[in-house]
Amino acid sequence: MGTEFIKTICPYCGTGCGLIIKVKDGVAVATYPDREHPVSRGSLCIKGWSAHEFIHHPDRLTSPLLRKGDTFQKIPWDEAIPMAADKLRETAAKYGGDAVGGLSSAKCTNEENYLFQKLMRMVFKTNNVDHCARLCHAPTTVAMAQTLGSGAMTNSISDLAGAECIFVIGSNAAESHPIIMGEIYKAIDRGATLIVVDLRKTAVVQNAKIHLPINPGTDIPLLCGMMRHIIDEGLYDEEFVKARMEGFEELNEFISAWTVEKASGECGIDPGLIKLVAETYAKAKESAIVYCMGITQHACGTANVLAICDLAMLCGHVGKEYSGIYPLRGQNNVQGACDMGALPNVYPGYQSVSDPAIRDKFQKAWGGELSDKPGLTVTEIIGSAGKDIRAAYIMAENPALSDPDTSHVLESLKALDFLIVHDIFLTETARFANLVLPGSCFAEKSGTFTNTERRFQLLRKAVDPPGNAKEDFAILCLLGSALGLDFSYSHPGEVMEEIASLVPAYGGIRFERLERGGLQWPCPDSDHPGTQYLHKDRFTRGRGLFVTPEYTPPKELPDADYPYYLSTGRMFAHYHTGTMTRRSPFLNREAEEAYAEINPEDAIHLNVKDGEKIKITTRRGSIITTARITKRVSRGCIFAPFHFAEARANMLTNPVLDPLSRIPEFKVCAADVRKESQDDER
Amino acid sequence: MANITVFLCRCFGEIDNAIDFDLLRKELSKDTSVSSVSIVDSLCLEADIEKAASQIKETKADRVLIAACPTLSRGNLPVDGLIKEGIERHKIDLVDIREGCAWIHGNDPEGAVKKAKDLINMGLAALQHKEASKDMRVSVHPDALIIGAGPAGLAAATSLAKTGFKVNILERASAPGGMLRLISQLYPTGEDAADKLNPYIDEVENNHLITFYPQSKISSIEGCIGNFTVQFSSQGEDNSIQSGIIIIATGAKIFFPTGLYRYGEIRNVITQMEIERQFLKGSFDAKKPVFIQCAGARDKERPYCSTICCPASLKNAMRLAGENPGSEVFILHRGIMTPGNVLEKYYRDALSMGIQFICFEEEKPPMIMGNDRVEHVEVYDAVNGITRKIETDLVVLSTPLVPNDDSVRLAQMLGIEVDRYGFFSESYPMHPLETKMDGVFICGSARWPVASDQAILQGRAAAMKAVSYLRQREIAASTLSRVPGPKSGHARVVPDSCTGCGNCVAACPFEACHLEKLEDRHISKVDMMRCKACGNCVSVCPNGSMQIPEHNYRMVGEMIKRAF
Amino acid sequence: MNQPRILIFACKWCGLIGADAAGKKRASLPARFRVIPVECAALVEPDAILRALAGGIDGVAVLGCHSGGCRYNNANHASIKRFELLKDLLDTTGIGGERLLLSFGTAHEYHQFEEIIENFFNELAALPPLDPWLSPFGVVS
Amino acid sequence: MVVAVWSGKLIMLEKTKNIAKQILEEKKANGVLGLMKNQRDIVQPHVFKRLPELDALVLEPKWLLAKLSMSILRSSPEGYRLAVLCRGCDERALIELTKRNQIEKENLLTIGIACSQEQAAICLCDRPYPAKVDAGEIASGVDPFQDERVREFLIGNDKKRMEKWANVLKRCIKCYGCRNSCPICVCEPCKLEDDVWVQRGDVPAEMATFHLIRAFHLSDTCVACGACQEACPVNIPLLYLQLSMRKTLKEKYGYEAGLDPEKKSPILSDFLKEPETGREYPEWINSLREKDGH
Repeated sequence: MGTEFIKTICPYCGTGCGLIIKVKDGVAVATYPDREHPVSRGSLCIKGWSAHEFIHHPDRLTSPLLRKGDTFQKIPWDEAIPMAADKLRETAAKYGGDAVGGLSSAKCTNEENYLFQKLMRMVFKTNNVDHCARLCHAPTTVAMAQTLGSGAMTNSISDLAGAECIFVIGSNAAESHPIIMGEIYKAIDRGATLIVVDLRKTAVVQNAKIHLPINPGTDIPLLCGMMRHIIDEGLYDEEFVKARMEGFEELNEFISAWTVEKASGECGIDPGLIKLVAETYAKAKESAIVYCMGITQHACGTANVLAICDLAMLCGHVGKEYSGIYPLRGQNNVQGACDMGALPNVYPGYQSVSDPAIRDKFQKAWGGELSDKPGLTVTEIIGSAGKDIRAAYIMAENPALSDPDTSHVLESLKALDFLIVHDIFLTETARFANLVLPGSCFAEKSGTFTNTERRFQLLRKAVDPPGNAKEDFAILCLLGSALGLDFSYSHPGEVMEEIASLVPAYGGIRFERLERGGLQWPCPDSDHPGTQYLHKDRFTRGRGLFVTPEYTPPKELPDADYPYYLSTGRMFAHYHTGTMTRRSPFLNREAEEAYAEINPEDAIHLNVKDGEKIKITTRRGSIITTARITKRVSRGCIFAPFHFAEARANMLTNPVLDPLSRIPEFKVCAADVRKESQDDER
Repeated sequence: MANITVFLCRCFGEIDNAIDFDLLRKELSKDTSVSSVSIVDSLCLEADIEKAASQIKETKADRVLIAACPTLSRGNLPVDGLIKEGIERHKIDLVDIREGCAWIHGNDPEGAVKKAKDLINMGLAALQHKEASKDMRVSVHPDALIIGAGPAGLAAATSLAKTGFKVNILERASAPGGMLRLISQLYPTGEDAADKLNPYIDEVENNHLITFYPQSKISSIEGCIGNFTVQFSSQGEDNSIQSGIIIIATGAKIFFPTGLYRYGEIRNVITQMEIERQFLKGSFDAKKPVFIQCAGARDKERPYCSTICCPASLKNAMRLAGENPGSEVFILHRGIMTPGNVLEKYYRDALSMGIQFICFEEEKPPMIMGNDRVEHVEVYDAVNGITRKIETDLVVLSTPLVPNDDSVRLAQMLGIEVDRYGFFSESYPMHPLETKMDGVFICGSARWPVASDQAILQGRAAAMKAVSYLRQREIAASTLSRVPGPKSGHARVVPDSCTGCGNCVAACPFEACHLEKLEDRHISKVDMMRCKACGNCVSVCPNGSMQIPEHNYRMVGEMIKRAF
Repeated sequence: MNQPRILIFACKWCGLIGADAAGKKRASLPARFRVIPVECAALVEPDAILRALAGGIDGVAVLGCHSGGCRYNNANHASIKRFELLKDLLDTTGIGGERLLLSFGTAHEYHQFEEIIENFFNELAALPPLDPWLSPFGVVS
Repeated sequence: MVVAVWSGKLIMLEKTKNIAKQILEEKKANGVLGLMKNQRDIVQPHVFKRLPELDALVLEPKWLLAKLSMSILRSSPEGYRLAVLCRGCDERALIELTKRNQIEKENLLTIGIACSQEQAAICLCDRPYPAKVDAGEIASGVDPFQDERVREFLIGNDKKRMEKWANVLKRCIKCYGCRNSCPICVCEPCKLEDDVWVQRGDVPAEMATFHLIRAFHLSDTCVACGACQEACPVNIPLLYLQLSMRKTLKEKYGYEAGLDPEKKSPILSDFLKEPETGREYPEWINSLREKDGH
């Protein structure tokens, strides 16, 4: 009897829960939670429980596909790899290496990301490599690197359970990071106070002691108002600030303009409540700030994160257990993809490409010339497709659904000379590809993922890729070799050794050490047990830096033509562009079709009943979706999950970018809503 | 989208006095599933029904909802009328807004309209989700099978044969007659048992429609009403017969009270059956007989009254007194049971013959005194409060009838029930002689101790009930209803989702569910001929695999959602 | 004043006749109850009762026939034990087993329908409202 | 003291291994399902088929194998026999599955292991041992109703309890982990997936339906293993929902799930016939009979 149980890591969010896949005769038939896993401890969310469902889906790509007109034709690997190599090389020869763009993937392992960026940087001498972190936590990386010196969650997930006050801002953890939410509940059971800042009355809000439904995009006024009150009342940690911080004077001066009353006027929260929240946060022995896309996906995303860092450092709630700053990473390996340098400005380990000493180190190690010019970001690569970018290699990303202003994205993809998409399904993006390479999903490969608490975890191969599909690692090795690199790795473990040799913070990471529970970086040497929380005695950058968060209101606010405020996000059963979850019957059953949430009063005004079709229009485009009438959203707000290809919420979103991190403003735009049948009558 | 026509019946003002029909109509018209709403004066009138029917045809409505008075007060007139006009039953539904709304909420007009609207809404939901059960038909094998050839069985057999049906009788003994063969005379007439029995035996022997199988033993019974197959052996030979119905007339047996009143220990303590045997041989010599009633009956173990023992004692006491002049006959009893004018007179006759009755209490039973023979009986006279010592030369114990040893086995084979003592039981007081299995009837002492005249009566009655089925060529499952009118439906299993847990099998009060083994699992099957659509299986099914289409969970769920 | 709402599952052969008879008597009852006729009390799924409570209905009554009076071979009494456990569960969670009323009677005892419903209304009015169990931000349909 | 506990555990493990060995040697079963600790220290369920494999057998942590046994037996060829290492709760779950025709009892062998006193205390288990104990010392049962936290949820006035429960249930993230991990839940599809009973696409799951329907469906099958509670990511004390129903069944009908393979659940039978004819109606039944003065 061929029944096996393989322990591995969940392919969905950044929590990185432990799964056990039951494999029967080479087929993944069930998923169970891993009782020994340090994060999930025998629990899973609905997505984790259903992780095996899409693995053997008939839609899986089983052979390389070559575009012939409007259709695809199956070709063998020994044609596909040389063709990919030739086309990319041709482009580089014709237009220069910077005409090639590469999108790496937060869904792929650390080793694959490392190889991908090495390939782009070595073969084409370009830094045009980025991935979807740009669309989620780019501001975090930028802002936290600036203030603390390290763009990652400061503490561990389990620390949350010990916090006395948990301040959740712009995160619907109950749906997006359910297992982390479990830790927050543990804290509540121990008497902690949960404060939630969210427009929607999410499941997190329902369990909160204090709810602050601020006006869209007014996080900075709220946070500044809090800081002002904390400083005024002398509630800040003076000793901490003196001993470990710099830039307090500048901050104090900046903050002095933000009286609580002014803040209240901006964010629409009662001044008394702002004061109460400020006091609760500051006075608690250990306070944690949890934030997510509600903070980052704004045109002022970086400033938002800066404000959060300032608040935490002001009160000394960093660098100790049970407190800290918790950016919840959205993808299973978005932390890892950033760590591995799949970013246009840094090499693995956040080592700047423009630093000559560092570049020299990598040139020596990799044996070739490297570019010192920071590359283009995701949105820029897509934006300049057909212009500066002539060919692109997209590995396991789906910008056609995930990037803002989708109609523009689609045109850009069409404009490319040659597009290689490497994925497990024929995604909306892959449909535009010239060459499609069939990759492997999480259960079909080995490697490491790094979860949101910086934990390197071992991914174990449970089943073989379907048909002629190959492990992503193997594809990258083949392509790398075809492009003239020495990619003769026999196992991802060898890649990890190379990484460890180049990045001091990962120096002690080895596959053998990850078998039980993984390791949290920094882990500089082979005896180091990993780091539970950062910035213990000193910040990564030395002293912590207060940076003033400049407030800019959302770029597009409701007006007479577009009277509604539209926000996008996730729902509990689906994940991102739905390529996996919508092919999992159990998950898809929960929400089979696209929908948008509308307040009952708005629904009466629009004469829409639950389940009826509505049309949402913004300056970028319009979608038809199903109305779900709920008090979860307040009047004048529309919430649309972005998982659904048939009603792409990102057709509507505003591509305006944050100047520092280049993240688009997904969370706020102005929209108009109509009942669909009305349009028909016109 | 459904296309439903709604009729609101005014009942000549009885309903729309309390409920604002215009408002109601306006509200209902908003519902996209409703194609038209009509207000009629009274759907009791044939003219209105005809008008309604033609309107339904005109609007091509596929479903009809009638909001009027409750079904029972109207005698289903409109529904029957519409069915006659060619509209299917399950496409019509009724909502009661008279008794259930207009008449009880007269002082709350707003609430009444709201309630009427909600009730109609629920009705609409029901109509949209209701499905129709399948029906099945079984062709009827026209032979009857009777188990037991006592008076009840013989009466049933001859009655059936007289109506022209072929009858098979299975009898455990070698000859027909049952317990009647062991008895000399019958109370209260005093006629010879043989005289009563012989015409029946003649009939069995001579009527070519009746086949008698002596020394029979049943090994299995399968099938359902209309077509039972019975495997049995008769005189050592295996055999199998088919029949449309089965009548159980297996009778009962006499309880032998070993150990009680020193029965079996000393001579001259005998039972009624032994005295009957003596009478069959001739006369009986006893000068001072004492009868003791309720020996082994109406006690903790058998708390029932066997009904035949008191009259039997009276009969034998009077016979002894008559045959032995000068004798002193005592009957010790715990209350003489002689209901009805005939038996009460019988008791008074005994009194006038000088038979003495002494009432004793259960706690203080009579004592049998004597060494190897009974010499006297000591009894506490509960009426006079004294202990009496009665000289005697014979003690006769009146013992009850008890069920046959194999009645439980037979009941299991047939899927019918026995009561707590082991007698076959009827399923419902309103259906005498019928068991919970259609086509299986019980009569005579198999059902409950009765005298031969009663047994014969029941045998004939059972035969007549059986005839009503046997004369049909086919039986439709839907007609096998226990309620007025046809069945409400049949339970239906969704085989793909059934887990085979067996809850329905355990819960079904009619043994209609059974498990069937598939390759890797079990699933439940419903026997439509047995199912009565009570819905017990639906309630215990863990995942809704068992449904009654006419009352499925979608319909109920939707009705609940729309209730307020 | 708490205005409870009641859902009644009435067996067609007894409970429903009682309800009809109350109407014939022109009893005056609050309009906040709805009747769903069922063939037998056994057909009432416990889940349906929970469904009703989840939808904001304050109490559910199940009316069936007397012992021995069931048209379906005592199927009505099969429901007793199920509801006994359901009451336990409702009690455990503080919803209150009182919200479930089970009553067996015959068609002739219609005079009691009124009394039962009125008492049930009063009993429910005294219970704390179910609000904490109804999701305040759920989908409104 | 610690040494004593350890050696006790070692003896128990050795004993278990010997039994498993014997079963394999004598070919009483085709495989033994238990927990295996591999060279990398990872524990996972495993079907032991060869003797050398048994070295890696371990007994901890508590890991219910009942449902796994069922799926293994189902997909095995005719005549395949499986021996299962089971604790008390696991054995009871296996019995319940057998009663519900999910496992054929001829194909199943159990090796019963008694739980430690500590484990019993963690699980609030009133019967921390299987009916057939092959290894381990029998620990005494824990009365869950004496536990502080249980009392918080089960005792006190209705209003407080209602809020208390609502407060934990509204945390539900609808992972279905309680159902998935339950050793008895085998229905496919499950009622919780049907939007007639539970609204789809929203969290928290509808409290009065999702949780109470789930709890009620297990009223007579729950073996109080606590797997639902252990799998719950948001710490809902799901086991407590079952306690009073289990108590009622035990006290009024003498029934405990998973004890007697032959005994059918009382809720399937007519009230008038169980436990004995003529039982009085429960007081709470508002029966018209008693009021009949007319």
